[in-house]
Amino acid sequence: MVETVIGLAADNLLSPIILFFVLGLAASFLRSDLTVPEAAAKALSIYLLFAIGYKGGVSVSEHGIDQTLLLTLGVGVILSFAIPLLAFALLKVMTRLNQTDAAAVAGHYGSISIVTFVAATSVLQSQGIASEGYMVAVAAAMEAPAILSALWLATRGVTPTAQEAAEREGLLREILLNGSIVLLVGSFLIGLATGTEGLAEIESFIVSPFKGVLCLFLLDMGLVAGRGLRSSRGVLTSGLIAFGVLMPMIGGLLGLVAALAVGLSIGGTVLLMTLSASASYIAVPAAMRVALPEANPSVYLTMSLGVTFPFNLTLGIPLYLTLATLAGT
Amino acid sequence: MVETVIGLAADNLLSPIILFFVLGLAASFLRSDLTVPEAAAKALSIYLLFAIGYKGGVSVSEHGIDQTLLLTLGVGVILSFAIPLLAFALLKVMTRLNQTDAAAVAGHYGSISIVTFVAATSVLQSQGIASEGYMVAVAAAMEAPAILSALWLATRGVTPTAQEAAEREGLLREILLNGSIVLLVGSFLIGLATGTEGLAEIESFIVSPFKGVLCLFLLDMGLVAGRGLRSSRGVLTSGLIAFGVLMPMIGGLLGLVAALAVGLSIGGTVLLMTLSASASYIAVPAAMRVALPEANPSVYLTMSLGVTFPFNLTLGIPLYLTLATLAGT
Amino acid sequence: MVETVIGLAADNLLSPIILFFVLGLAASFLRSDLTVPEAAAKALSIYLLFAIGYKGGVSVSEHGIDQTLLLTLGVGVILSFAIPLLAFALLKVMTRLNQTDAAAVAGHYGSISIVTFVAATSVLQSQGIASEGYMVAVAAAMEAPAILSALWLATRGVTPTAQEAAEREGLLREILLNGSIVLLVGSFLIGLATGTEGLAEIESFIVSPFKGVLCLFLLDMGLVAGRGLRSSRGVLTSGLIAFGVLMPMIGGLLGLVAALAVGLSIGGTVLLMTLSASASYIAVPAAMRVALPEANPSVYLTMSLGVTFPFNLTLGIPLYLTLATLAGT
Amino acid sequence: MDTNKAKRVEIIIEAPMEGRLTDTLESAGVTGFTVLPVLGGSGRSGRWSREGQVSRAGGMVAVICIIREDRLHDLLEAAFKVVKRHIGVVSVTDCEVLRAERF
Amino acid sequence: MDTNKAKRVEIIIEAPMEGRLTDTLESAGVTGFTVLPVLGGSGRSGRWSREGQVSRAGGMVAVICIIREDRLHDLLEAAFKVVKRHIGVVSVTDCEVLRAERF
Amino acid sequence: MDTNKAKRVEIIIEAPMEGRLTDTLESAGVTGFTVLPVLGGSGRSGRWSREGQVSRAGGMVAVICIIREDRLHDLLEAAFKVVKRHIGVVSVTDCEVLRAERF
Ligand SMILES: Nc1ncnc2c1ncn2[C@@H]1O[C@H](COP(=O)(O)O)[C@@H](O)[C@H]1O
Ligand SMILES: Nc1ncnc2c1ncn2[C@@H]1O[C@H](COP(=O)(O)O)[C@@H](O)[C@H]1O
Ligand SMILES: Nc1ncnc2c1ncn2[C@@H]1O[C@H](COP(=O)(O)O)[C@@H](O)[C@H]1O
Ligand code: NA
Ligand code: NA
Ligand code: NA
Repeated sequence: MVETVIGLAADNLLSPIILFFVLGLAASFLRSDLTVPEAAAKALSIYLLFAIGYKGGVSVSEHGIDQTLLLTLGVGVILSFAIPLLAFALLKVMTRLNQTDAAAVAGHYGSISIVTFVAATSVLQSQGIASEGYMVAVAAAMEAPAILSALWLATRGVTPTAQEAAEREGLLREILLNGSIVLLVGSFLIGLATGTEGLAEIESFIVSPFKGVLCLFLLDMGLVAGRGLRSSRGVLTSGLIAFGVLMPMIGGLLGLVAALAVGLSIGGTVLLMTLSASASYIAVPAAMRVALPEANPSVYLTMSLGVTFPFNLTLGIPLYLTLATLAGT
Repeated sequence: MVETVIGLAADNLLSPIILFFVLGLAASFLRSDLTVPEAAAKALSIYLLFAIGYKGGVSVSEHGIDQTLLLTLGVGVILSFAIPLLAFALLKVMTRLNQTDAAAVAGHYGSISIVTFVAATSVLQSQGIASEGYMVAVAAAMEAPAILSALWLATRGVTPTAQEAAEREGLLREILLNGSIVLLVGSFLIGLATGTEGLAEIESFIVSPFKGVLCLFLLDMGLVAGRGLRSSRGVLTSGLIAFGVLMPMIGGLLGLVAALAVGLSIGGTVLLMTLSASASYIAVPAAMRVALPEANPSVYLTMSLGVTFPFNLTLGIPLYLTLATLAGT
Repeated sequence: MVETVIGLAADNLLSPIILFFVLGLAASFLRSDLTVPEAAAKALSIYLLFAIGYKGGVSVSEHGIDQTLLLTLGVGVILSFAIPLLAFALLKVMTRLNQTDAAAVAGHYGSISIVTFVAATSVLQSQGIASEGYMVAVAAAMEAPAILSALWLATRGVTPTAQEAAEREGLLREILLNGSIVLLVGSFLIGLATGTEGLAEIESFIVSPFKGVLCLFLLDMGLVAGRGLRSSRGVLTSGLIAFGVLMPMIGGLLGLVAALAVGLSIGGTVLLMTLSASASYIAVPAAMRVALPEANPSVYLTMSLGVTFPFNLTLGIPLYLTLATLAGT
Repeated sequence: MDTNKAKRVEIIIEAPMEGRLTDTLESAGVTGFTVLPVLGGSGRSGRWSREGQVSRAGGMVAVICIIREDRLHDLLEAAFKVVKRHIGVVSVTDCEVLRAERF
Repeated sequence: MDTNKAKRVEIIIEAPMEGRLTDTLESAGVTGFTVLPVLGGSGRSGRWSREGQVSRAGGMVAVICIIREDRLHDLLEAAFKVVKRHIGVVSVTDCEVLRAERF
Repeated sequence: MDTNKAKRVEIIIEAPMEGRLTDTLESAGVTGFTVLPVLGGSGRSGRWSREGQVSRAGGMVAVICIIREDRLHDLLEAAFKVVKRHIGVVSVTDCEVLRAERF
């Protein structure tokens, strides 16, 4: 098994996607002035959400709604709620973060990273492994619950002031309707409604150039992650780094168990493992700034984008693929 | 005939293009924070103008310059001048807008919406109906004259102050040379000059991904239209809404008569009807802010983008297609 | 030979690429408000560097590392160091620029313009002429040395103040690690590592739409060049214009000699000539603002973007191609 | 030119709080404000930049608000409620405005 | 550091009027100004935002102009002519500048 | 609301010099600043605009820095060193700040 992982990881490490992430990291470590404008980075992420959501919907429209769809959604929501509790306990053991910071970090690990999901999809694709199209919907469903767990963890035993209560008000709506969830779910539904016929019309926009756009997006993520790592060097203790590598593996295993219980295909299992293993860096950080402003953003952003994201991208996904294959046969 | 319209409209309503517009509308009604950065929206519109202009030019270079070209241009200019007068009269009857507001709104309906035009083109294409390539040039020619009609309507019987006169000075140049006209006409001429050979070189940029880009652009238009509708709820009286649905049908009929007189193909007739029926929301609003600052922008923007654009997109275009087919056979 | 140049130039002048540059120029001379947002222009340039670098790397991975690679890199660096000295001498004879301005302008001509390089590549491609893939690396190697020559030229015989010395400090690192060099070299190395297999994955992003993107980028360059020419009319003396046309031809000849000495293919010769002939307008201007703030930016930007770039684009490249073909046979 | 005394309040605040701040300002009776984008900055929480960012979390905006002197207190009270627990800088400058009737 | 008294004028104006304003300022003898982008805002004509906009119509810009006190009157006169019929806010603040010879 | 006197320094400087300026400010003990984008402007070196630009060379940024009065001198000294040979405008305004302990 170790050889399989290593073989897969080596393959993976030489894919353009990973190498462009490394280029971004390297450029920011070397303090190059290479940057992607904010508007361009946002446009790239809109493209990715649009394409991945739409393709997922089309795939469901093709294969029919699997009986496990609702089950997997439910399981995803439970994982998103539960993982932060585990992560919080682990953080309390492995690091010296205070309650608020630990809760905020924990919330990120319950939620998901859509680019990690996309990267896993593209590994599956190049291995010719099929997966359930509705995993995109599962990804969307797993974004938000973790935030509620994080808030609960942070405020247990504390009565919020009127001001804090007011600030949290409306937060749930904001979280559930944040741009990336709406775009992902909306595109999924449109894909579902328009099916292969619709896909044929826009295929040469969302299918063929997809990987190339992903390369550019990962270049940008490397730049941002590298800048974050550089400016938060002081923040990363060895305990935090260990957590950032251990936690995705634990999350991945939970995902594996859940996937087996639900009866997902091997591809679907890899994706659920990846979702469970990945940590948010778009929706959750923004929610934390509103709801837990005292939590230190450089801790959670660095953990999520600087430690766990690269781990999943390089070693994690091949590992999850190997485990899913072993478990599936 | 009603069934044909309904059938076409139903088909149309299920196209990805419309559904992404609806997604944008829905997202903004739900107050999601989904947004497209301004720079990305502008880049999308540059792409659309570039592609549609160029393809029009290539099409003319292929089919030769039709004898009706000049005639259609002339008829387009006349429609653009005339429609505002009709619209103004109708507004005076149907709504309580003051002279300035009514003139400003009327100007929008004489001019054209290039995305509505593009949407009509793509409906024609999926129905396999050919159209005259120079209709792009007609679109460009119809952008500006309506603005002059609007100014005349607004200022009849009023001597402009020195300041007002000074501000209008240069306006004509600005209108005729506004970015979207220059890009559309320029790309048209380049397409004309480089022909199919040139098209072959850039086809995979401007032809194949076109529809996908259009989806993103319509997502953005839905977001902007929804935001406009939300913040201008108070503005939309039932008279205005009725006008916003009636006027494009009247404009469409005028376009039909003009197209029959000139002898356009069925495709060309649909496009001239669409141009006459559509209302500007890029060039004319900017001109109105300079020339008629007293006119209320939330009235004309909401009418154009929030009422007439969705009407044309969903029901209008199928209706014009049915009428043109009936008239053409 | 004259006929060949004229024939090639005529062909070239009718390519969409050139015509979109002309459209941009025309639009800004007519004072149209057509603009490309800054973020979109930067995104286009990221795309071009990414694509051109990657394709160069893949080409080297295919054809093996030519024995002339190191030699050509060395020769490129020498040209970049040497051309400014020649340019400076010529400027002193042909114009009345003071030492600082002359040094700054000279530095631009030693460095390279990547879009001119890309345009030459695409001319080669449409003529079916192959070239060495590593010319991209040579382009990167030639960006920076000229800046050092320019600084030396500007400050000969002057002891820099402590402040000036402090400002130059770090400049070398900044120049060598400026965004465009890092992206170009990084993409080249990734292309080298991932080879044709990697290319197959992202081909429909970086190969097929390339020319279309280039058209948009040249539209933007036309707009910026035109704006520059308009606002610096006073700056352009006839001596400067003559220099801006003569210098690229001299640089091109130096490139020809170097290419023959090294033994490049005809395609490679054209590219080395183009690199030597072209003048920087991204990296060098930024370095000059830091290191030689007294130099007048409207002089060097107008020369580089307003005179030499259009010359190379329209007449220069066909001329270099003709010369290289004559010399190569 | 007739000008009148007023106050220019500049609030630099985290982007995810922009909506809450402007809602609060409006309910405190502030009738006008303008929001400027911010590229980057530095403070006790370190340096940051918008370049390449997708999340709103890492960014800030500057909200500028010109008001009559007698309404300053309410505005600051309202702004303070939002800014208190958050990263943000509030500064007030004396200014003169044209067309004072608008404020 | 030697500083000199000057005025900082900030004009928030609709984007389609930017060219007319800056032309007028230049013909009133203003030798320097800087234009900042504006993301959104709120006023009597309601809330607005640049996000997703293609038309210039819906946006505004902020023009900042630092000038010597004795030239303020001319500037305001010129600015007022342009702003008068249009949406826009003009505010003036006292400031000190380095390198006063430039203004 | 308790406010305290402070100074608002606004430095409009060429984009390629931004890093050097902010490094210099930080080594002069300035603990916070905010960088705003600039769209365009005009001065003795003519009009310019960021639209369509790829190079940083042609652009500027505005660096805003709010500091306690007693630290103004050091800041200006530091800023002047960087701005001196370069295009750039430095202005200082009196202001009042909330939460003065942060400055
Ligand atoms: N003294 C200051 N002057 C201007 N902006 C500041 C200042 N202090 C903080 N900021 C801005 O507020 C952000 C957060 O500040 P802080 O909470 O100190 O990290 C910084 O990144 C700056 O953008
Ligand atoms: N008091 C104010 N302070 C700052 N900006 C304002 C103020 N009033 C209006 N504005 C700006 O000017 C625009 C138009 O204002 P109005 O004409 O009142 O709708 C608003 O959307 C704001 O961007
Ligand atoms: N008086 C001023 N007020 C505001 N900004 C100015 C002023 N003078 C110069 N600037 C800005 O500084 C840039 C360079 O000025 P200059 O060195 O005079 O060409 C201009 O393009 C403006 O963006
Ligand atoms: Na997770
Ligand atoms: Na119309
Ligand atoms: Na050169």
